[in-house]
Amino acid sequence: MKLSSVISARFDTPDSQSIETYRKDGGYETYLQVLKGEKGSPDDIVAAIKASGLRGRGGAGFSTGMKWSFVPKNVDKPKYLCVNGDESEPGTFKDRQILEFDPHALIEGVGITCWTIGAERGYIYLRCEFKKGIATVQKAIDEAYAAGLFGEDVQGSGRTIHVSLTVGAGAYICGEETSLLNSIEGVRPYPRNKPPFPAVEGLFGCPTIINNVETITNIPHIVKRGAEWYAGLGCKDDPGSRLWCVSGHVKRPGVYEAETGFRLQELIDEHCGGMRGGKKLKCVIPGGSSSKVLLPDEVAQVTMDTPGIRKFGSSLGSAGIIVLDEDTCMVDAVLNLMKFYAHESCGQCTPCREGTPWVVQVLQRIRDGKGRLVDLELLDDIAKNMEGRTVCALADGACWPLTSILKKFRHEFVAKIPGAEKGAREVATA
Amino acid sequence: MAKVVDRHKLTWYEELYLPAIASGLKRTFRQMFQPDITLQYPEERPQIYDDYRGAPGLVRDQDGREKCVSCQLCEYICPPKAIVIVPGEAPEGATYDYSHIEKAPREFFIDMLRCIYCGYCEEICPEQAIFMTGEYELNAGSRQELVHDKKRLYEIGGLRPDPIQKWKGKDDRLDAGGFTDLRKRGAGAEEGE
Amino acid sequence: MITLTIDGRQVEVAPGTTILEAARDQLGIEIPHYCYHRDIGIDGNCRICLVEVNGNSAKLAISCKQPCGDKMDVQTASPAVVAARKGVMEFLLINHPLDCTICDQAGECPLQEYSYEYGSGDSRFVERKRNKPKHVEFSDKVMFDGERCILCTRCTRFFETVRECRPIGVENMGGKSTITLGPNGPIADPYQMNIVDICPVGALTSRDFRFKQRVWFMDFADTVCAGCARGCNITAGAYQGKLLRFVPRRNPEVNKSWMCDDGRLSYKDHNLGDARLRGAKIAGEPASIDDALAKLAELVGDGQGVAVLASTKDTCEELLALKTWAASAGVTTLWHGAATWSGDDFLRCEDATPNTAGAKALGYEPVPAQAPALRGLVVAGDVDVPPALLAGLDFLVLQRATETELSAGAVVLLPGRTPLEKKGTWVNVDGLAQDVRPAVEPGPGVPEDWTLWRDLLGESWPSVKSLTLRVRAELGGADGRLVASES
Amino acid sequence: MSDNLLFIIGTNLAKIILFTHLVLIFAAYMPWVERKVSAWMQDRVGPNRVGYAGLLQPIADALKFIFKEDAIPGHVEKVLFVLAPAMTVIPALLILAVIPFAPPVKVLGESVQMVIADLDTGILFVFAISSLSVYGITFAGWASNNKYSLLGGVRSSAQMISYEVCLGLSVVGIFMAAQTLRLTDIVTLQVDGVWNIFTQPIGALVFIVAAFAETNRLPFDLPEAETELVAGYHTEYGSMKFAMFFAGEYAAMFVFSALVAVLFLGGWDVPFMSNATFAALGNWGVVIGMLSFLTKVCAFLFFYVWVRWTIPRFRFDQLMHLGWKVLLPLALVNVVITGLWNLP
Repeated sequence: MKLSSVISARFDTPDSQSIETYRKDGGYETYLQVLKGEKGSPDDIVAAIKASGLRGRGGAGFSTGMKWSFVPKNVDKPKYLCVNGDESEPGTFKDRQILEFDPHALIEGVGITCWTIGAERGYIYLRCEFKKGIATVQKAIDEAYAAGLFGEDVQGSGRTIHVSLTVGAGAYICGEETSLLNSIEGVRPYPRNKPPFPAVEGLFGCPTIINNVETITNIPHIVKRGAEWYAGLGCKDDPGSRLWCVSGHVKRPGVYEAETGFRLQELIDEHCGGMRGGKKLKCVIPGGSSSKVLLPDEVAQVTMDTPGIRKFGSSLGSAGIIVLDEDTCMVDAVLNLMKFYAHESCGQCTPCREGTPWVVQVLQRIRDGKGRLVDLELLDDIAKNMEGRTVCALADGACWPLTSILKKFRHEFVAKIPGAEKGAREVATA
Repeated sequence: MAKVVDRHKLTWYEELYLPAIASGLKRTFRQMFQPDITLQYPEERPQIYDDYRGAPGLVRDQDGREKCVSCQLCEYICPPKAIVIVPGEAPEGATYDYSHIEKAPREFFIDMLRCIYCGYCEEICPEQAIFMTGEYELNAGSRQELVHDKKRLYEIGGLRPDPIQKWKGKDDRLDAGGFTDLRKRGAGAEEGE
Repeated sequence: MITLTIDGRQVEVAPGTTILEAARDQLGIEIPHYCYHRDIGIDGNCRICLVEVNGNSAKLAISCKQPCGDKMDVQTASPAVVAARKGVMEFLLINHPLDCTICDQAGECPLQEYSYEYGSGDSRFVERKRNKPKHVEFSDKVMFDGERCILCTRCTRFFETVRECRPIGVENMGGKSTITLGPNGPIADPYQMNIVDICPVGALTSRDFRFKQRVWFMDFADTVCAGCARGCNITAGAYQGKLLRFVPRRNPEVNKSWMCDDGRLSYKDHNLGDARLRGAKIAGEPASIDDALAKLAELVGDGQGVAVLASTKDTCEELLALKTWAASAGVTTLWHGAATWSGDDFLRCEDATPNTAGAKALGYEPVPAQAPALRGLVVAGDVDVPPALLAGLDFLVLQRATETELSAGAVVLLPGRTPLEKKGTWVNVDGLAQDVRPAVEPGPGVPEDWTLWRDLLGESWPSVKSLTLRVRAELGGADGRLVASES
Repeated sequence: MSDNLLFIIGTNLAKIILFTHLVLIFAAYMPWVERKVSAWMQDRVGPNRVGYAGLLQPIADALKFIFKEDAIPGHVEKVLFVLAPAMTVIPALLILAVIPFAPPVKVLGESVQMVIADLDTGILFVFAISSLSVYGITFAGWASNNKYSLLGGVRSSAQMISYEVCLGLSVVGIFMAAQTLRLTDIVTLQVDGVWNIFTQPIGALVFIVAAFAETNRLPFDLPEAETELVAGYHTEYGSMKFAMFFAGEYAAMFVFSALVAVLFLGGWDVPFMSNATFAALGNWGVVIGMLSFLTKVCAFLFFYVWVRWTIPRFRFDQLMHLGWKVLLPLALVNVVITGLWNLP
């Protein structure tokens, strides 16, 4: 496999964050063309984005062009764009690179998107832990304003486009699009019930588009080079070039950009230098912590694109590839994950608020050697009662790794349960 | 379905009834010479079993805490309406361990002239605070004396160690509710059961 | 209009109606719910109102928020729905302290009710329950217990949507979430005790009613608050003849589901205890009511120079009986009393008596500033007598529930009932005639007020109902609205 | 027979005092006996607190009755209420007058019958007086002005009237055989002959059953039936008035036991002794006869108690059925058979 460089093309450029180097590299040209209408009407751009096959990079993988087309026309309410930079999925750290190394690419994307969907203001929502990113983006925004790229009647286009930075307090739930809206509005960031979808009734009750940082960063490239070029990258059904975050027990963890459709095994072996310490691979969580786990034989076969990974029941998510080696205790691993979800549950819906801590309590008991065999069924049952019963997908995201690990590594759980091995073997052979 | 049992048709001999009466007389006469089985009460005392249903009493646990929280379920279930409870706030100075209990009976009356010793109060009590004791000698000079008040009920009930103590030791773990404990990972702060 | 089927029965609803409302209002199917309350809007966090829409048992919809769609097929009790409710019930109960024994909500607690229906007999939760702040004083009226709280946020939403303030809010995340006081200290809102009523569990309790009595021992009567002219509908709870609490009763035309704290705590004014006047008195000496009435008739004589001053806490029936007697006795001056307190723009009215509109409609007038000289004054009901009226009186007749300092000067004292012991009609500030029903009985020596005037008249009305019919006829409006002209 | 008035008055007074006290002592001790026997039959001990084996219990009871407040409820018919207890005791004691206790005694060379009034029509006197006792009970029930009492009284009158007939008819056979109504003569005939119980078994059976009914004893205690009527006709009674009902009942039991002894068990007869033997033994014969008579009475009194714990109470319809449809025909049959048997 080959690494690509679309988004990450300027990461190595010295002083890549400044507007001078960005414009030197051809930045903001597309934006200015769009403002002048040289790239066609908003509908044309939406059609182009649709045609490019760009999928949201935040985790759900919904078609970006499709999402944009949901914004109702002919409403007199203002419209908004929110850029979700609350990168909080465990194992995901791609947006940070963009924010820190190429903020102007993001800002240009915000400008183009705002123009396309008719929004007056684009909010870039970052978590407070991104200290460096916040500073970089703020500086870039200031530079863009100084260059006259935003404001009222931008470049004589007759359109008002603002971009502003909003910093959250760093809650995982704020990465959920509707609670992000609540967070921007200044109320407690509980996810909202859908419908109505944000595209119809979002920020301050107005039509709002929420996209991931990486998605928006892709927009200038697509508009500049055309939908066909982008659709030709990578896999046919899920085209494009993505940032892949590899973490865990590999020799060289980090962010890799590659076109979709490569084989996961190759990424691990060729580019990440294989397993750390020559250990054997135990499993991979392929798309941030909220996706289902893949076993080594699955890793060997899977191709990294939405249809390819769906064959193995998992998802690409936010492209956070967590690689675990043979020494990992899966009980500890899943407990660690569940503690995260229990801690980050917002507490709005009953099943998630009560279910996630319960799972943690049961897992802790199993880890401490005080588990019972019925606890495994209990965990499954709790997961079943949580899944699909809540406002947002946090509970679902907690259930998927739990149930998949519980299913695929059941023997490790059984081994922790005193006196249960014999009984379990009998069950297994029966 | 009801089962019909035909009445036994009496023979003429049976219909005389006299033989039956004679045999009855024989039975009762024989009985006169059986040994007496009477307990000579004031001198001899009956054996009181654990599940004997004598006068109900309120109990304290091993810490001397009154277990009754005046939920008034016994008052509700009591068939002859012998129980009257005046609920109220737990008294000041309740120990920290038990601060979850906010309620205690301000007064607790059982009218022993009404009590039918059915034991429902003991059965329904969710706190195991009221027990039917072995106390069976109740006499008094006035009706009022047989309306047992809280003081008397605790005298009757006395102390009964509580193996469960469900209210105890909750507050000292205010911050150790399992999942909250990310900082002290693996320190065994949570005991599970 | 939208047509849909709920549990196989077809209903037609207006667009925008939620499934829960359609099921409840059109079919009488009660879908369990905690966070939904019809007067504070929808939130959708408790997740127990899940229903199956169009056979989608994987992703159930929350009926409190999901609007009805055309040709929708809703199942409110399918196996998936019941399983989901059981799951939610289990989640709600695992960390609930289950201290129904000391919880004032027991007996009127939806958590108890639904756990009876959907709860499991035993618990799969062997862990230690979570601790949260307990006995937190939200104010001098409301106590909070975090462990019992199911975080339905009805209380916070009540303040946000109904009172437009935020004295309390949710603190912390996930399982540690709890309701907490805002930075401005204890709740000061004069309608705060409504959160006690809407709290579906015992997390918020009234410090006034706390631990007083179990609700299942109490007697309840649906009546009307006597605190002001709004006439908030209430359910009065009494135990052994003593009032213990007022709780608002929903009436969308008058008070929705709310009432003010002062009105709610006004039950104490009606527990008279030993202060009550039983039987009649003539010149301070106990006398039979018949003798007292005879004495009254003798005093009034031909009615010249005699005035009647009636309380506007009296029911229309009492006022009508009094008026009829006054007319037959030649008394033509009919006044009504007045009492005020501070009103507000929500429910409280300036007028602190419940039946001023009714008294006006029946021809009673306010006491004029320049009152004519009087020979005698008959005061009916609990009313402040202006001192100017007392000067130069030959006789004073008082009819009221308690003795006051005025009683010493009264020739005839007649017993009276408190508003919570009356049966009749009050007309509220908006002209709505409302039924008043007795919540407690006054005991011996206190007949119904209207019977005094009936006996003076020599009429044979058997019950207050005969008067009610006449009152309704006089006020007009079959629907109970007052149509009488505004003076 | 002496013509000495003083002698007649003296001997009669002595007999009256002797027999009345005898009966009253029996009536007083009968409850103790009944309680003791009841206790034995139920494997209990019975009264054992007052005196040795509770022998002073009757005295304690009597003291209690005497010292209790004599309450008369406000709602009763006062005159009849007060009269009723006396009306049950007096007939029972009056019947004593014609019962022979022993063979004639020799006093100061005169032969004196051991009977207060040796009437020609003794048995008729018995029936006449015993019928009166029902008035006491009926009046008590009526005067108490209480539905239980009234029911008790009504039941009692119905029961008494029904069984009075059988009682009367059952002894007709004896008169027919003996051809006399005088009780002393009936005894004398049995002393020399056979006890009537052997010659008149059917009559004896009917008489005994009727005797139970007449004394309101189980299984015929319907007038007072505790389980149904609280205490029937004496529900409202207390203290000495109740004691009089009590005494009346036991006195009646004594009297009927005595009648059974006299009519069917040979009175003072001792087996294998004839009138001549008694006469030969002189006044020792009187003592032996009297003891024999009292033994029979005691045996029958025991039988009363014995039956009480053996046969449960009849239902009222069963009572009537037994009286009218069983005992009355039996008594009539007995009369016919006796008549045929004694055809000259």
